[in-house]
Amino acid sequence: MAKHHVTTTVNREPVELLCDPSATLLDVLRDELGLIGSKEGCGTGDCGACSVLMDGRLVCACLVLAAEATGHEITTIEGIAEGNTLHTLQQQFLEDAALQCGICTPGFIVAAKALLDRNPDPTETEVRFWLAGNLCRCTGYDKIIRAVMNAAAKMREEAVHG
Amino acid sequence: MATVILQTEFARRYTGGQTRLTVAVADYSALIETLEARFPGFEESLQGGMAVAIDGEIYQSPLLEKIGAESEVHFLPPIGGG
Amino acid sequence: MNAVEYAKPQSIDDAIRCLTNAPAGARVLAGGTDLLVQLRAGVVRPPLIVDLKGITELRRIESTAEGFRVGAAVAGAELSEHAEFSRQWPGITEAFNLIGSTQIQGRATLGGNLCNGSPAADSVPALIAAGVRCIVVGPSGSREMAVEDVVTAPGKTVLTTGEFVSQFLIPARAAHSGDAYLRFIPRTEMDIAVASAGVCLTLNAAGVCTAARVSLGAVAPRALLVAACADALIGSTLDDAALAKLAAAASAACAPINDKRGTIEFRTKVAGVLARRAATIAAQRARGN
Amino acid sequence: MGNEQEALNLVNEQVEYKWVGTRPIRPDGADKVTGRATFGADIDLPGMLTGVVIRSPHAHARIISIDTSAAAALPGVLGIVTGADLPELPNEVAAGGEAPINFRYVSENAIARDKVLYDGHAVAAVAATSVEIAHEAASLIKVNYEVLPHVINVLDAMADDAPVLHEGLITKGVEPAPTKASNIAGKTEFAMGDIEKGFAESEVIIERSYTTEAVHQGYIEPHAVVASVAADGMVNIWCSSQGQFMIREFCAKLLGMDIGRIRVTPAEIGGGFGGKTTVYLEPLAVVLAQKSGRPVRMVMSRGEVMRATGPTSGTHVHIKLGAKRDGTFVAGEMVLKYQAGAYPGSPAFLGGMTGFSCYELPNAKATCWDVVSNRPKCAAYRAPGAPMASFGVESAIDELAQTLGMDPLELRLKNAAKEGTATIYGPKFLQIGYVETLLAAKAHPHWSAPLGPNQGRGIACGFWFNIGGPSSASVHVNEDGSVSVVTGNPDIGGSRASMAIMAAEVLGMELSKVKPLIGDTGQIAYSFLTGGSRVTFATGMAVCDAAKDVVRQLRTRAAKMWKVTAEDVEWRDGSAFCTKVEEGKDRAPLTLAAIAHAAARTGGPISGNVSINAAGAGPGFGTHICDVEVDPETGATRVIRYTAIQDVGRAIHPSYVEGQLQGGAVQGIGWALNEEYVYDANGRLQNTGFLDYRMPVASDLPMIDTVLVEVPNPGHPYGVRGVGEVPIVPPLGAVANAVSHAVGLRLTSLPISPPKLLAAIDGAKAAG
Repeated sequence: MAKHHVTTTVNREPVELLCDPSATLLDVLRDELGLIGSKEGCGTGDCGACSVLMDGRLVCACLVLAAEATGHEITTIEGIAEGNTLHTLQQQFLEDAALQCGICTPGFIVAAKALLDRNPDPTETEVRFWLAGNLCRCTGYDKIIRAVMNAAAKMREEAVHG
Repeated sequence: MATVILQTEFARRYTGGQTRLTVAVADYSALIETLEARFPGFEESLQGGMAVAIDGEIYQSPLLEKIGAESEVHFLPPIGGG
Repeated sequence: MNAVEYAKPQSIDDAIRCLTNAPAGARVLAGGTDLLVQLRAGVVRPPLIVDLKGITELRRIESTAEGFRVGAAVAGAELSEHAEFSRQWPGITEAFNLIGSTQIQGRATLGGNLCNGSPAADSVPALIAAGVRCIVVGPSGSREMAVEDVVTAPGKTVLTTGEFVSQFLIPARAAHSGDAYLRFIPRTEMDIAVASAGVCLTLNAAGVCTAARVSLGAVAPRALLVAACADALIGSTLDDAALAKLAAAASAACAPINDKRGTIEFRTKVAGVLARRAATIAAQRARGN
Repeated sequence: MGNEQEALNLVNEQVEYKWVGTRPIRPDGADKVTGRATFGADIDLPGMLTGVVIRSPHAHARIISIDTSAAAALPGVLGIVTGADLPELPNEVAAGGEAPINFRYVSENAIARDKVLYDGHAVAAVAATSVEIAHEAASLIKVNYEVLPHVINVLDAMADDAPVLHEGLITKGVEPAPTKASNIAGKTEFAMGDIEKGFAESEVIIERSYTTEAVHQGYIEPHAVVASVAADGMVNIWCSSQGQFMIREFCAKLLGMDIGRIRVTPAEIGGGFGGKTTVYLEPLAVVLAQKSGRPVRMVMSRGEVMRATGPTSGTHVHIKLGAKRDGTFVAGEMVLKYQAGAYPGSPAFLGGMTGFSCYELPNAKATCWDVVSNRPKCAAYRAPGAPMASFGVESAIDELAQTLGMDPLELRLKNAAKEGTATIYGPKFLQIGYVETLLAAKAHPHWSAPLGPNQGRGIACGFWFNIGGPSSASVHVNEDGSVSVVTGNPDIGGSRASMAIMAAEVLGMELSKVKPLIGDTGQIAYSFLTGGSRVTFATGMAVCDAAKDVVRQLRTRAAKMWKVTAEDVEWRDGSAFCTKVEEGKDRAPLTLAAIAHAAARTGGPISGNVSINAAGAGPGFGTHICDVEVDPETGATRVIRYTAIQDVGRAIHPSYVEGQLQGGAVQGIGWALNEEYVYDANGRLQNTGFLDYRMPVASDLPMIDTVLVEVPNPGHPYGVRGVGEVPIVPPLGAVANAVSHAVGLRLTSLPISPPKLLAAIDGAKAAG
């Protein structure tokens, strides 16, 4: 079948590829680009495990056609850390034991980053509703919510004291 | 003499209804030999993989576990989990 | 397996041309939150997918003399972020904020939520209550129609081949008016509405309701505009008696189904409860305006 | 975790440890927060094909024929498998994995032979060079079915005129044995004392029936496998499961292969909760790899997971509880009818064994029915069978407390099981910490906090045995003195951290120099699967033993270096100290690194390798307190406060222990309020996705407070008890009791979904 030509930016790197016009962004990230950090838990936008940022806006990669990525900036979990330095959210998830099996973790971290980029000082309720599209079956969410709140506090500190 | 206590349903099928048996044995394998001698077919009834509890401690695959003079022995289904 | 093609026209005319020349079954792509699910499930295999997000008019929110002109491919989140719009139309804004998760709100569009034809679409009762009209463009030119006239049955609309909704015309909110939208779902998020109600009303200086529109979702094959509900409010000060009458009228208008999301009895009763609660919120807002 | 949380924890045995009880960052953490961790679906091999499964659209049908010719002819299709490709296994129960297993059922559940028994039952699978081609091929496979009448619900399935799933199924455990086949696979009874006498002596009797719906484990990672066959026929499998050795054994059984010809490498596992303790795709992927000569990857869609894996039983539970006016329990009876799904094997008997076990009950009886119906074969789910029976018992106790005008916590305390209490399944409890959990609940601020309008508070308790079993561990001292700890259990919730902590504690060394690794089936000796809350207990015990052996070797090596005997060497804080003082001999302490450097000269590599069959798993008990608020006009229930208290023995890494309590509680809350399998009139599953199979989302919940009660288990070097299963037992009762108090009605049917609750509220109003 006729492949579609996609020119986009993924984690600040220029990417050019051919894909089936009906392929999703998630298919392409995982199968063509080897970015396996975005997980497929449902394929219908109900679990958030494939959360990525598209021009800074939080989306489910399973609900975006790869063809739509042309001209846009995509950020995946692989693009959250600065080289080998973990993002404050990533570090806080580790310190607060906010993961058990870890399959939902990349989606939660990408989604939480999108929140903190907009709202550096969210309430617990705001965090819970923002993350309602990310399912976790292991933790009961408690430690995840705490990790996001704690990371937000640390990031506010860093912002003040540089 | 150690006491072996069986569930009624189990006893009905394998010991002619006796739910309390007393045996003088040193370990599990001796217990099974004794019971097999008294109730032929008893050993086979455990082939499903029954576990044993000796003085409250559960053993899923017993063989030489010690049985004391005052011990209480129960047979129970094997326990799994999630 | 028949191939799928993807096109991203840059103008309304190009889009109409794409759709008119395409083999049967071509689909319009706006937010894609429904289309991609259907694609994956193999429910649809369109020969052509026409992405409308390349068309400027469909991506814009304009303030006009009459109110707002909102492109059909504007995402719910983009609408919510428009300060002046959400100040005037909190009910419509709330409705869009309820469509799925944060992830979905960043993609799901006004046009898509309407034209997908779901009786449970959250934004539709809010738009109907607010008296929103939309512009439909197509090979035979463009026409304007009320939002309540677009959907005919689950998954069915009045749109013909090559037609699509390009923009929504949202009036400026009248003085002393307010709107509100409420829906019921089993969880606090991520569910499809089991019943919903959108209310927009106007009060006079005496606090008497002079105009009202009440719309119900998920309780019939399509979102309903219920005149009897408006009648229950108009002329009243939204006292308990009027609100009870409203609830009864709302329940009476329901023609729901039993399914995995709710029973007929449940939907019928809850629609009344939601209409009453939404009217109370709308009234508070009207008093504040 | 907040200190206000830890302040509430109760530690019964004050022993100072260097690492045990601390909260270090998990060793595998960085990979998991950066997306680098490799889960089942992430494995990619050169030339890999994609396999997809063709599933039955019918609840019950005979397979007349399967025509694969058109699919086989499609370019890019390199392999097709049907039931005929697997050996037909004897219909017998064999000792396997966890409990005795009938592998014929496992085989037919993985791919149907003559009949399909549920919507989603696999009938064939195809491997092709692309996903698109595989799906097109699947659509070309023509299966000719003779649709048969079906039965979904447990009581219907037990009826005389019910359609029979298995022509040869004769009920086990009833005397005399029935002559005609039915859907009732078996009956198991447990009894103690004399219930007739007990009920005669009772002054108050509560008797009711309760129902629960089938619920899915709900792990976020769908099943995924990659299989590859070497030129010599050696099979390699990579998959996410709760046990690489289980996958190896089950595949060998189902494919008639030698276990030694299969090697299974565990991927990271994205949740299991018991649902990944059997095989589904694995044997099919192996056959497709054998036929195509290429590696094959198979990944389930969420719909496939819901239709064809898990769930746990929907149940009908009848409880009769008799007590004296002072609240003393006298007699209890339960009749449990559990859905097994399409093949026998429900956990009904485990419900019978656990239901009453929190209490001192002199006269008790449990009758447990295992019933098949046209649903997916049920799989283990966290404390299998216990939550449903517990829901009935804990509801009945709550109602008894109301009837007697007693505090529900005091009533439980009055009848609480303690050391020496006899269980319905026979043995008496050894040291347990149940009473301590009740006392902790009583002392917790939550228990006495005021409630607002439309709010209610519920309390419920739960028990699980916990198990030990076979485990292996290798502790290798590396050349530079760092240590590798290899075990055979997939890390499903942070167990790498616990293994490293225990090894470092025994060796007295820096935790950062201990690297825990999970071996494939060729790298470590047999270990029973990750389940039954056994890993930190049993595999942890193997790790401790292996580390102790390493310490023994280190002392011997140091002795050689000092030319003294091992008895002259003491091991402290990761170094050897010589206790023999001799004039002119400098015997400064030798560090682990120094001994490791010299290993070649003192006898070669230093390594402890231990395989055990761990006994002495201490039972676990939990007490949960739940507050809800109900909207009386819509029947919506919100959990507004929740506290989970549990006897955890000793928490090796308290954060992950708290996580087990919190996760289990929330799965139980979902079970109680919204989760359920919904079938239509044709027996087709209606809610195959997360949109309508409603697991709790973050905004549904409050923080889940925990109290860790540490009553050390004498059967483990550090006092560990399993903690994973218990937390899902109390929530069903705790939530139902809370809702019952909020609305003043006894809710006996789960889930307490809004339509159901509103109907109950309005029904009660109508009745006046």
